[in-house]
Amino acid sequence: MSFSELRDLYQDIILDHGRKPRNFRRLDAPTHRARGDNPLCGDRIELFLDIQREHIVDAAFIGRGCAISVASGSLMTETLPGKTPAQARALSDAFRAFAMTGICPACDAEAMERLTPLAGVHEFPSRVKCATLPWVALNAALDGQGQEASSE
Amino acid sequence: MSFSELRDLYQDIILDHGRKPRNFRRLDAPTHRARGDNPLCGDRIELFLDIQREHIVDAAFIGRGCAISVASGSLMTETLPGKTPAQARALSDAFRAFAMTGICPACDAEAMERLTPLAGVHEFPSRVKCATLPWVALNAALDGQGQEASSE
Amino acid sequence: MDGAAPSFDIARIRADFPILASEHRGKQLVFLDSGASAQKPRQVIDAMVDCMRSAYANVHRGAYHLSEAATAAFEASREATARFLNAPSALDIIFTSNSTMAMNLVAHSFGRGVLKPGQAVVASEMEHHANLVPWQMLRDAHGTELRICRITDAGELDLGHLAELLADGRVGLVAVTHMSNVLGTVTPAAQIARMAHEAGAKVLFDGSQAAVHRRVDVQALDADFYCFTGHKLYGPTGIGVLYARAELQRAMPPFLGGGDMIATVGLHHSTWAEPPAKFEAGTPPIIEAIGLHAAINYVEAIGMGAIEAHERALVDHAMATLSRVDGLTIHGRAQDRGGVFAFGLDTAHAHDVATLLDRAGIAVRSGRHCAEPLHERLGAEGGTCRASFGLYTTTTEIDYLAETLVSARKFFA
Amino acid sequence: MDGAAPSFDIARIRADFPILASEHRGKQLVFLDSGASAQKPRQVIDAMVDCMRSAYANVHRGAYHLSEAATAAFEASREATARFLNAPSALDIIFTSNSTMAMNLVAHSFGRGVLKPGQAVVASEMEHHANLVPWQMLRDAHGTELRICRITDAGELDLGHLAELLADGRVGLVAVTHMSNVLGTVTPAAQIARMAHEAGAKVLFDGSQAAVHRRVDVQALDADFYCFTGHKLYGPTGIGVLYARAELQRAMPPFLGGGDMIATVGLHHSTWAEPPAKFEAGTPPIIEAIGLHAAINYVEAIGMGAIEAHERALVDHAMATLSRVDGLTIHGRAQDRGGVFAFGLDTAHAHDVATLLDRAGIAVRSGRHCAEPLHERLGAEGGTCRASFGLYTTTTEIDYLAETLVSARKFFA
Ligand SMILES: Cc1ncc(COP(=O)(O)O)c(C=O)c1O
Ligand SMILES: Cc1ncc(COP(=O)(O)O)c(C=O)c1O
Repeated sequence: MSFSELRDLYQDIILDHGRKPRNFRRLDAPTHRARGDNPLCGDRIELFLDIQREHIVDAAFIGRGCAISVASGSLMTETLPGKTPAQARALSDAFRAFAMTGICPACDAEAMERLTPLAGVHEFPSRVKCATLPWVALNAALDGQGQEASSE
Repeated sequence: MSFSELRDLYQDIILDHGRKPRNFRRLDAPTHRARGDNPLCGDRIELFLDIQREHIVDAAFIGRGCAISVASGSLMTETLPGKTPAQARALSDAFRAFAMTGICPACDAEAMERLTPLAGVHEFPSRVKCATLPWVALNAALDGQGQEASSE
Repeated sequence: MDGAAPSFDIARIRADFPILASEHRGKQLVFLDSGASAQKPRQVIDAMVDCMRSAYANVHRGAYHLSEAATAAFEASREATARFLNAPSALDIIFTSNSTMAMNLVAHSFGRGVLKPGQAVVASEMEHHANLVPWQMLRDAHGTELRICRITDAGELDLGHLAELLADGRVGLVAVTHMSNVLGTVTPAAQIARMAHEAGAKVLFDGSQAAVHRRVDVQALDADFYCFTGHKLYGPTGIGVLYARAELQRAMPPFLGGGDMIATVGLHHSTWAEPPAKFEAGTPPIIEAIGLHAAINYVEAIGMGAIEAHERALVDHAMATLSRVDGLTIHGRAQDRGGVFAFGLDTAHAHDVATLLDRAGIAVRSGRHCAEPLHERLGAEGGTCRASFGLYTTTTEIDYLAETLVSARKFFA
Repeated sequence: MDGAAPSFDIARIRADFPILASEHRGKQLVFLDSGASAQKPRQVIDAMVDCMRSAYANVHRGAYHLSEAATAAFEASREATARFLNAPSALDIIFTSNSTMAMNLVAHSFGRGVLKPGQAVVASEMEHHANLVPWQMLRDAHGTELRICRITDAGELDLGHLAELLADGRVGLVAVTHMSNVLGTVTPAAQIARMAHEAGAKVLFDGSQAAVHRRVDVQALDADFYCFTGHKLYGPTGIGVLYARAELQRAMPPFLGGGDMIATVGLHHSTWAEPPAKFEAGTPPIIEAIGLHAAINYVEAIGMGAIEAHERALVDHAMATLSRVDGLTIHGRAQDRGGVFAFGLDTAHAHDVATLLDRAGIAVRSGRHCAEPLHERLGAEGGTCRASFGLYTTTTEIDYLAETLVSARKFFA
């Protein structure tokens, strides 16, 4: 069995980020943080942001989850540094639309490039939540309420 | 429309007892009494017995109900005088079987004669409860708990 | 509003309902008990069959294709229901097992969870038991008061009395029917909501009957809660609908505990899912939601406006025709009324009349129609007969009912 | 006991289930999620269709032929359900909307109505949320205590711990599963009932899984309450069953208020119908009861003994076959177990495995299967995959599952 049809979803870059997520660590002194929970499948991430002078200077996460949610967290934390909170929030909204539809007219080109490997997820309705979980946590962290977020 | 098929259920004797029930009155000093209620249709009867030296000497009822339940109360109160409580109870059990099946091997001949007009009710499942309501009240009265009985 | 009669082809509609072609007791079936439960068109039956034959799986929890597709179909039914009621969002729609359950949910989650002991609930004299008994039980368990709004002799809600009941500002909920299942009365829901809201109360409408006969717009009515039941809307049994305003859902604690209504579960403590999932514990009525969706599509395709127009014509016809039957009393003379007629014959008990009608092939209900206090109010403790219409009912059937009542009256005279 | 295998013609059985012939994602469907909800045989579908096409009416309240016939069919389903569980009488059977509702009914009517604050309820570490959350809610509302019985590492109920929990005599109810929906463990119900009764407690068994796989005899088990759910027994959604011992039903106040559960209703006070009507408010799941009856007839015709034997063979085969898959952990090694296998792969998350299996046409569930505390206990907080068998499952399907798991492991390695 080759599962070649699954290569849309599990591109090599996803498998790689899923196995070896970047920025998979705690921040010592995050300015913002939030948890994201997908109660039905048990996925859980904790996101840390360091925001200095209106820009995200560092982003990292820990947690457990499937290849999709871990890769999504990895790619997201790679994309965030340098962005303002408002830009991050816009990207988050755009990404969620992207995950559901596979297209993202509103995404800026650079972010797009990093995130395209996740385009395939829209064909797997039950997996969309996996991909969006880190982004839901991002919004919660930016809201600054530090509370638990759920992608259910 | 002639409703001739309904003559099984509404024999002339039933219509007659339904319109002009016998023993349709209160007893002044009943030794036993009970109410019977069919909550879904609103039928309600109150039954009075006068039992002296182990024999029913008088039986009467009041209430409201359809032709079947009123006729059944009328015929029942005609049948009871002279019977012991045990005989009345046996008749009641027999009648209930009769109402459900249309046959009554256990009924004594004299009672049978008076009650046969109610034989047709077994073909009308939702009307069986109408016919048995007075008999349910009879059992309750004989139980002497004076409480409300329900044929639901 | 949709246009009326032109699209309303009664012969074509009747052909959609297989049971209407059947005979009972050797007579063509004349089904006048749609108010108790309506018959099902083949579109509903087919949708349920298709689901079971080729698209069935449990919802919400599967990562495989069938379950994803079933979940999408289930949630599409929620969307369709929201559109049907013009609810702001599908998230305002809670699926229950019937209307009764919907009102019990409100009585528990809103009643015990939000209302304070000492606050009052107003119901009316013409409520179905489902909109009365839960408030009695709430009173006994929680210490709320139960106030009963009178009806007029015409069978309309006594709005003057309602104003009195609301005057002290202690009423937390007005729970009244949108259409009586006995008198046919359609209540002035928007006005009732306005009165309730001005007095600081929330309002629940029991739309079990109304939603079948009229276009319902929960936003135009400004309803806080609105419920109806699938089986009366030509859909399956086993499913009901509660519309509940989003902010109320958030304020309400859950009612039933179990799967799907939780966010996290520990051995000793759990947290709840977001509404409406919070109120839907366990495997929901999946096949039934598919059937309900088909039923909504069915009535929407005909058009609620056309259905209402057809029914108005039936009501006028019935009022005229039945009024000519000697010895017949029709209960309820509300200005605004739907296709439900409770009546009594002078010479016969309701049960006996129903049995005679049954022999003529006519299905009507007799009894107190789960509205015992209303029957007391009407002086009809012994019950009434009730003929209730569906979108497949014809004036010919009503004529036949009237004729048969004339014969029945003679039979028992 | 019925005889086993001879009557069990798997090809004929599979032919009864239309959906099993279908393809999904271009592959033949291998449906291994029957534990979540089972597929429906044509006998069930046909019975529901027949009801809707030619025999439908509301029950219990009509004096006309259709309603009488529908009532008789509905009550016949109750009789069949009683026989299926070997309940002493049909009056011991309460129809609900699912198992979850059955347990919530007990939590409300028996929990709040009969148990005293300070008494305790015992559940176990391996309960489905439906048999855990209601007791947490009861505790918070009513002041009962919730005690949790441990399970052993093999996934069996720790009866020694149960004895400890019962020792102080304050336990009013032991509510445990008859078969775990994750571990497959079948619990020693008769023994649990004996222990509970000796300590003065009543016992409820969640038979949602067990009743599908084994012959259940509530009298032999000496159960006080027993529940199951229609959709897992090859029947429709929207219906569940609660067996409740007659004297308990009499002692319990009603839960939901509305039509059919009353004896008399006044504006301010009502009295209740006799059980089981007392616990069935509103229009019941009529079409679903007809479907459930057909489902019971279906499994009875095959024979619960034959079904159990078939499943034992599947379980042995699966245990042997799956044990040979490198890197696979099977959770639960109970002596007595049914056809439910939760597992994990070392190289991949359960969700990813489920997605891969789906692409191979295999439907399994991934997640925590409404048993979050159990997954903590197993050290599988991130969820497991679960393959669960029905009477139509074949050893070939299990072999294909094992092969595909080998490929999946490589895919993610
Ligand atoms: C053991 C167990 N209990 C309870 C339930 C709940 O059943 P339902 O969702 O039909 O109420 C299930 C199934 O989900 C189960 O497997
Ligand atoms: C006005 C009204 N309310 C509530 C109900 C209860 O509906 P259900 O039995 O489907 O819960 C009915 C129908 O019986 C009704 O007519």
